[in-house]
Amino acid sequence: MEMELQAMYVQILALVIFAIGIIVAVSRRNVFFVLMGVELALNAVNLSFVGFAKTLPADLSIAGQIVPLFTIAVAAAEACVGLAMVIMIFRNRESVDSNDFSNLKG
Amino acid sequence: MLALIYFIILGVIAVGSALCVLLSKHPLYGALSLVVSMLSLAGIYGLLGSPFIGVVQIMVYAGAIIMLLTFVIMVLNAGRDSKTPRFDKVSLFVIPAAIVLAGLVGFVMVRSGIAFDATTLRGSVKLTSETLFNTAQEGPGYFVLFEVIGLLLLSSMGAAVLMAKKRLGTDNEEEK
Amino acid sequence: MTNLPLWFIPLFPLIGCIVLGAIALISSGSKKGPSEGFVGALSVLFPALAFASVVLLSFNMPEGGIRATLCNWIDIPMFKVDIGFLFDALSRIMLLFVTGIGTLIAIYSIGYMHGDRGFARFFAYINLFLFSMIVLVLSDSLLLTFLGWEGVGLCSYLLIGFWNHDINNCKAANKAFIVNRVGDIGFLLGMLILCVVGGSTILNYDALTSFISSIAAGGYAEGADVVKAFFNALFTGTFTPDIVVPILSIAGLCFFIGCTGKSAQIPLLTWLPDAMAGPTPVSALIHAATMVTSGVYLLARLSTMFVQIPVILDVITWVGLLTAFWAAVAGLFQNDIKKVLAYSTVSQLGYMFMAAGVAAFDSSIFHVFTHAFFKAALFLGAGAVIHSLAGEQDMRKMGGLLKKTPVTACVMIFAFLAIVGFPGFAGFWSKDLILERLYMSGPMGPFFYVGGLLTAVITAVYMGRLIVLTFFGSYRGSKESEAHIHEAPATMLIPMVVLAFGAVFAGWLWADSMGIKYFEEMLAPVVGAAQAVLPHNAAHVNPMVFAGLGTLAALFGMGIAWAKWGKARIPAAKGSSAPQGKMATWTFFWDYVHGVVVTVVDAIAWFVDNFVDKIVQFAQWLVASIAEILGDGVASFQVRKVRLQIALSLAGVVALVIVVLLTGGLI
Amino acid sequence: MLLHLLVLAPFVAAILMVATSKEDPKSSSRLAFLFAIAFFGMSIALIAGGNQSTEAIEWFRIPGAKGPVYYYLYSHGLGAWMVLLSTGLSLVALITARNTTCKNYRNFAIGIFALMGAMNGTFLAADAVLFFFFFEAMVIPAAVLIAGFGGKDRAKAAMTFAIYTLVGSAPMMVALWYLISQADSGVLLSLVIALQNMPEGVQTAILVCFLLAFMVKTPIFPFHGWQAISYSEAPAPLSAILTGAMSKAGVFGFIAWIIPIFPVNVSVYNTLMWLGLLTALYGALMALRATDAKKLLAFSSMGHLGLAVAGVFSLSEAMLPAVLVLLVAHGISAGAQFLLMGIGERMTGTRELDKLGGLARVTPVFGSLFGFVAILALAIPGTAGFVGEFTVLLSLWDMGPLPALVAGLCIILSAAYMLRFVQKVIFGEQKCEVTGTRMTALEGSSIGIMGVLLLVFGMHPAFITNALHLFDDQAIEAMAKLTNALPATADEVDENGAAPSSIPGVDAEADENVADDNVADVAVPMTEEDFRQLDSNLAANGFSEEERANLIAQLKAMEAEDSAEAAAPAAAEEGGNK
Repeated sequence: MEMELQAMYVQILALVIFAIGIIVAVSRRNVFFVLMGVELALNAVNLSFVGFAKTLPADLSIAGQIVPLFTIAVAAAEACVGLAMVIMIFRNRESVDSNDFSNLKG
Repeated sequence: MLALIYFIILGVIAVGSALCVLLSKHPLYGALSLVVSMLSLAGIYGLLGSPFIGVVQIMVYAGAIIMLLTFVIMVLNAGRDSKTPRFDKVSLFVIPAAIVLAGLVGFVMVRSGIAFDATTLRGSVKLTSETLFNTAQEGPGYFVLFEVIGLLLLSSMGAAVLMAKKRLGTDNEEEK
Repeated sequence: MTNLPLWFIPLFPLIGCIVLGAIALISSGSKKGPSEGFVGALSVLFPALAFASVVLLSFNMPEGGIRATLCNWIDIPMFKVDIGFLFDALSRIMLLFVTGIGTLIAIYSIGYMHGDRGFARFFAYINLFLFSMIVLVLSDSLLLTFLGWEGVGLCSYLLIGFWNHDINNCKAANKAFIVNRVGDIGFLLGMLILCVVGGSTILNYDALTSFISSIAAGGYAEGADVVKAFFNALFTGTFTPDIVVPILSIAGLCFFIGCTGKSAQIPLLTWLPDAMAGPTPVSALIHAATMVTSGVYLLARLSTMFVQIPVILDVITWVGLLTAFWAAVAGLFQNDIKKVLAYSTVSQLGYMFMAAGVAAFDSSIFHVFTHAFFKAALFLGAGAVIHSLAGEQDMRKMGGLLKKTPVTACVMIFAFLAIVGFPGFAGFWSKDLILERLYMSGPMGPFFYVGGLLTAVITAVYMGRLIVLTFFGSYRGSKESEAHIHEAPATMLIPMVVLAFGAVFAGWLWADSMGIKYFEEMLAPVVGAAQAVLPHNAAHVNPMVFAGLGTLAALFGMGIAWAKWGKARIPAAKGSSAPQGKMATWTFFWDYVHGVVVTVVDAIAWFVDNFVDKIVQFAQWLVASIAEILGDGVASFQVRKVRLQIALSLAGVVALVIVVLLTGGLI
Repeated sequence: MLLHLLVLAPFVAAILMVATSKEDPKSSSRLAFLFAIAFFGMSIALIAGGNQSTEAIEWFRIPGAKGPVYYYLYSHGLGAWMVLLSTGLSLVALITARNTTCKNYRNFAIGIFALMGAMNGTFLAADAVLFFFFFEAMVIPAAVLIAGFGGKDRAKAAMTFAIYTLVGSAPMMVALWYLISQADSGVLLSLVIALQNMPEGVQTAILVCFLLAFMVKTPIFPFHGWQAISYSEAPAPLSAILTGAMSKAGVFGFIAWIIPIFPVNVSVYNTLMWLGLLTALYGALMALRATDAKKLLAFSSMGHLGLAVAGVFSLSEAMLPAVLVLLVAHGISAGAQFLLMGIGERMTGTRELDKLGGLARVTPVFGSLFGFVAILALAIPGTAGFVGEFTVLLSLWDMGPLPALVAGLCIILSAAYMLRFVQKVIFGEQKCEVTGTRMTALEGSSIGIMGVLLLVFGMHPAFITNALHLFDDQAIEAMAKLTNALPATADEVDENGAAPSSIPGVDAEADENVADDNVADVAVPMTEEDFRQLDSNLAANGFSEEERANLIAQLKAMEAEDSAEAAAPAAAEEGGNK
C-alpha cells in the first residue's frame, strides 16, 4: 500500500481534536478554558467537514467547503456573546469558576 | 507522500497544542496554544485543497476570536486558576467517556472505508465566492444564509454590547 | 271585515308591549317619567283593539272555526312544526274574556298604578302577558301553545316581582316561575311522548284528534299495564304498538302535571298564594281570571285524548276534589284579604278540574268563564279597598267600609253572591252544573258530589267572613288612617262595575235548570264528541234537586259566617297577617312538601359542591403533585455542577453509540 | 378566498394592530372595530355562500406520515356558524373591552385577533393535522390574555388553563400521528379508510385519545377542572369568547372529527351521552351553589354544553340541527351574559353575588338588558335556546325516556339558578355603589342586538338549520383526490367514506381490503332495522333526504343481487374475489 494521505487520517485527526476539545470544555472549571474547548471542538468539526467534502465528486464537494465558513462565523458570534456573559458574571460574582455559575438551576 | 509528511507534522502540532490547552494552568497560555493549534489546522486546510477556509481560519479564529479572548482574560485579570485543580472528580467521567466515544466512532469510521475523490473541486476564493453569492440558481441558495449570518453577527454584537454596558452603568452608580 | 287575519289579535298587544317597553326604557333615565295619560291611553288601546278584533271575528266565525297557518317554525328531521292559529268555539270564548277582562283591568290599572315609577314598564308587561295568553289559546298546535304557556309564566314572574326592590317579592316571583317550570317540563315531556308515538305532526290539535280517533277506532289493548309499559319504555326506549294507549296515558299525565303547575293544583299550588305579592290588578288578571285557567283550557283542548285514558281522568278528579277542599279550608285561616281570594281561586280551580275529570269539559269551561268575572271583580274590589286604606291588606284592621266605599262594597257583595252560588248569580249556574255532572259521573259520583257540596259550604263561610270583616261592623284600624279612607277613582270603579254585571248575569248563558243551553251548544263542536265517549250514569235526577241543595249550601255557609263574625267583637290585630299554629300547618302543608324537595336538591348540590367537586379537585391535585414530585426528583439530578451534567450526557451518548453498534444500527 | 381571509387575515390584523398607539385606546379601538366588523361581515358571507372549500395546498410533511399535511379549508354549515360566533363575539368583546382595559386596549385587541384566527382555523380546517394545529394554537393567545388582563388569580388561572388543555390534547397528538402514519393524508376520508383497516382495539384506543382532547376542551365532567377558574378570572369579554366560541371547539370536534370517522362504538358513545348528562346536572348543581357571578355563568355554560354533547351522542336523526341551534343559542346568550356581567363588575367593582344587588334601580337600562338576556338564557319558547333544548330533548328521547327526564331536570334547575342570579344581581336592596364607567350606548345596543338575534332564531330557526349540509359530493370528491388508496368514484366514497359508521355489516367485512371491497360482498343480509338505522345515521351526518333515499335504494338493490348470487357455489365466488 502506497503511503499517501488518506481521507481517513483527516477524520481521525478531527476526532482526536474533537475529543480533546470536549475534554477541555467539560473537565476544566475555568470558564475561559470552557470557551476554548468549545472552539477546539468546533474546529475539529470544520476539519471533518472539509475532509468529507474531499471524498465527494465535483460539484457535490463545494457544500462541504462552504459550511465551515458559516461555522466560523457562528463561532465568532458565540465567542462574542459568551465573553460578554463572562464579563457580566465575573462582575457579579468575582469568579471564573463555572461551578459557581448556577443561576439556571431551579 | 510529501502531503502525508506535511500532514503528520501539522497534525502532531495541532494535537500537541490542543493537549497544551488541556494541560495549561493559566488561560493565557491556553489561548496561545490554541492559536498554534488553529494555525496548524489552517495549514491542513491548505493541504487538503481548501485554501480559502484556511485563510479565513487564520483571520477569524487566530486573528479575532483568540485576540478577543486574550484581551478579556487580561482585562479581567482573573485568569489565574490556581485555587481550582485542573482535574477533579468530573474528569473521571469525562476523559474516559470522551476517549471511548472517540474510539468507538473511529472504529466505525475506519471500517467504513472512505477515500478522496479525484474530481473534487479546489475550494479557491473564486469558486467559493461564486457559489456563495450565486443568486441565479434555484432556491434561496447560500446567499440568504449568508445574509442571515450577517444579521446574527450584528445581533450578537448588539447583545454583547448591551450586556457589558448595562453592567458597567450600574457599577458607576454603585460607586457614586 | 270577515277576513280579518287571525294574527291581528296577538299582534296588537305585541306592538303595545314593544312600544311601551321602549317608552319605559327610554324614560328610565329621566326623573319624572313619561306622561301617565299618554302611556295609559296606549296601554288600553292595544288590548282594546285586540278585543275588538276578537269580537269582529266571533260574529263571523263559521261552525268549524277558522284555521290559518302563518309560516313554518321549526323544520328539522323528525320535527316539523308550523306556526298556525285556530279560532274555534273554545278559543273564541277564551279570547273574548281574556281580551275583554284584560282591557278592563288595563283601565283599572291606570288608576291603581298612578304615580308608580314603573308605570310604563307595568303596562308593557301587561301587554306582553296578553300577547302570550292570546297565543296560548289561539294556537293550533301544542308547541305554539307552549310558547304562550311559558310566556304567561314569564309575565307572571315579571309582574309578581314587579316591585323588585323588596327581596320577598323576588322570591315569590322566583317560586312562581320555578314551580311553573316543573309543570312546564311535564308539558314538554308530554309533547315529546306524543312526537314519539305519532310524529311531530300530531302536535297539531286537528291532527291529534284524528290520530286519537284512528286509534280508538282500531281498538287497543284495554287492560294493558300502564306502569309496566312505562318502565319498559323507560329502560328500553322502545315503543310497541300495543302500548300506545298506556303511553298516551303517560303523556296525558305529563300534560296534567303541566296543568297543575299553571293552574295551581296539588301538588304544585304553593306559588299562587305567594304570587299575591304582585300589584292587585295583576292578581285579578293573571292569578284569577286568565292565566291560571289555562290548565283547564288545555284539558278541554285535549279532551279527545283524555277521554281515551280514563285512568288519568280519575286522577284529575281526585286532584281537583282534594285541591278544592284543601284550599277552601286554608282560605278560612287567612287574614290577608288577597290571600283569602288566592285560596278561593285555587279552590274554584279545583272545581273546574273536577268537572274536567268527569269529562264535563263544557261545564268546566263555563265555570272558567263565570269565575273570570266574579273573581276579577272580587280582586279589583279588594284592590280598591287596599288602595283606599293606603296599602293595608289585613282584614282584621278593616271593617265598616260599606258606608265609606259604597260602590266597592256593592261590587264585592255581588261578586260574593256569585262565588258562593246564590241563586241567579253567575257562580250558581256554573257550580250547580259541575255538581250535577259530578253526581252523574259514575259509581263514585255521589261521593264527589258530597265533597263538592261540602266545599261549597266552606266557600260560603270564608267568603262570608271576608265580606263581614271588611265591610260590616266598625272600623278597626288606627284613627289617623280612618280619615284618609276614600272611594277609588272612576278609572278603577268603572271596570269593577262592568265586571260586577258580568258576575251577576254571565251565568244566564247556560242556565241549565231553566233550560237555557246556549253555552253548551256553542262549545259542542269542540268538546261534544269527546264528552259523548264516556258513559254517564243513566239515573236521572231532577235538576231542581241539585239547585235546591246548592242554594241551601250557600245559605248555610253564609249563615255560619254571619253568626261567627257578624256580631263578634274582633280584637285589633297585632303582628303579621299570616296564620299561626295549626292553621299555619294546614296552610303551608304543601310548602313543607316543596321545602323537602328543595332541601333535597340543596343537599345534593351541597354534596356535589363539597364532595364530588373536592374529589375531582383532589384527583387533579394528585396528578399535579405526582408530576411535581417526579419533576423534583428529576430536578435533583440537576446538580449545581453544569459540567457534571455535560459529563453525564456524554456518558449517555457513549452508551447510545454502544447500543447502536451492538444492535447493528437503527432498524 | 373568503376562507383564507377568515383564517389568515385575523393574524395580519393582529400584526397591524401593533402599529397603533398603545396609550390611546380610542384610536386603536377604531381600527380594531373596523377589522372586527370586516371579519363579522365575512363570516356572514361565508354562511350565505354555503359549502365551499379551498385548494389543498401541500404544507409540510411529518416524519413517519405517509402523506403531506395540507393547508386545506372547508366550510360547512356547522363550521360557518361557529365562525360567525367567533367573529361576532370578538366584535362585541372588543366593543365592551374599550372601557374595561383602557390602557392596554391595543394589546388586548392583538390577543383577540390572534385568538379569532386560531378559532376560525379550527372550525374551517379540513385536514386533521391543520385542525389540531389550530386547536392547540387557540390556547396560547387565550392563556396570554388571561394572564395579562385577568383578575386577582390570573397567573394561576392562565397556568391551569394552558396546562390542562394542552395536556388534554397531548394523547390526541400521539393518536393523530399514528393515524396519519397509516392514512394517506390528514383529510377526513383517508382517516376513515385508515381506521377501517385497523383492529378494533386500536380503533378504540385512538377514539379514546381523540375524545379526551375534546372532553377537556368542552369541558365534560370530570375534566372540567380548568373551566371555572379560567372563566371567572379571565376578563369578561374574553370569557364571553371562551365560552361562546372556543368551548364549542370541543363539541365541534365531536361532531366533525369523531362521529364521521370512527365506526360506531355503541358503548363508548352511550357512556359519553351519560357523561354529557352528568355534566349538565353537575353544572346546574354547582351553579346553584356558586357565590361568584362569573363562576355561576361558567357552570351554567358547562351545563348547557353537557346537554349539547349528550345530544350529539344520542346519534338521532335530528341531532345535528338540534345541537347546532343549541350551540348557537348558547354561544350568543352565554356570551351576552358574560359581557353584561363584565360591565356589572366594572360598575360595582365586585362579582360576589352577595355584594351585588339592586342594580335595576340604579341603572335601569342595564338592569332591563340583564333581565332580558337572562330570560333568553332560560330557554323560554320563542328564543333560540328553546328550539335547541327542545330538539335536543327530542333526540335524547331516541335513547329512551330516562335521558330525556334527566335533561328535563337540568332545565328545571337551570331556571332555579338563573333566577337566583338575576335576583341577586339586579333586584333587591342596593348593596354597592356604582363607581365605574356605566354601560355605554354602543355596548348596550350591541348586546341588545344579540338578544334580538336570539328571538329571531327562536322564531325562525331555519336561518340556522338550512345552512347545514356537512359533506356534499364536491367536498367528498375533492377529499377523494387526496386519498390514493381509493378509486375516486363518488358512490363508493359515500358508502365507505363519509358514513362508514352507518353500515355495520360492511365494517366487519371491509376490514381486509376496503379499496377493492364492494358493498355487495356483505355476507350478512341487512334487515329493515339496519336500513332504518343507516338512514338516521346518514341524516345525522348531514345527508339530505334525497341522497339518503338514493343510497338506501342502491344498497337494497345490491342486497337483492347478493342473495341471488348466494345460490352460486361459494368456492367459485371466493376464487373470483382472489
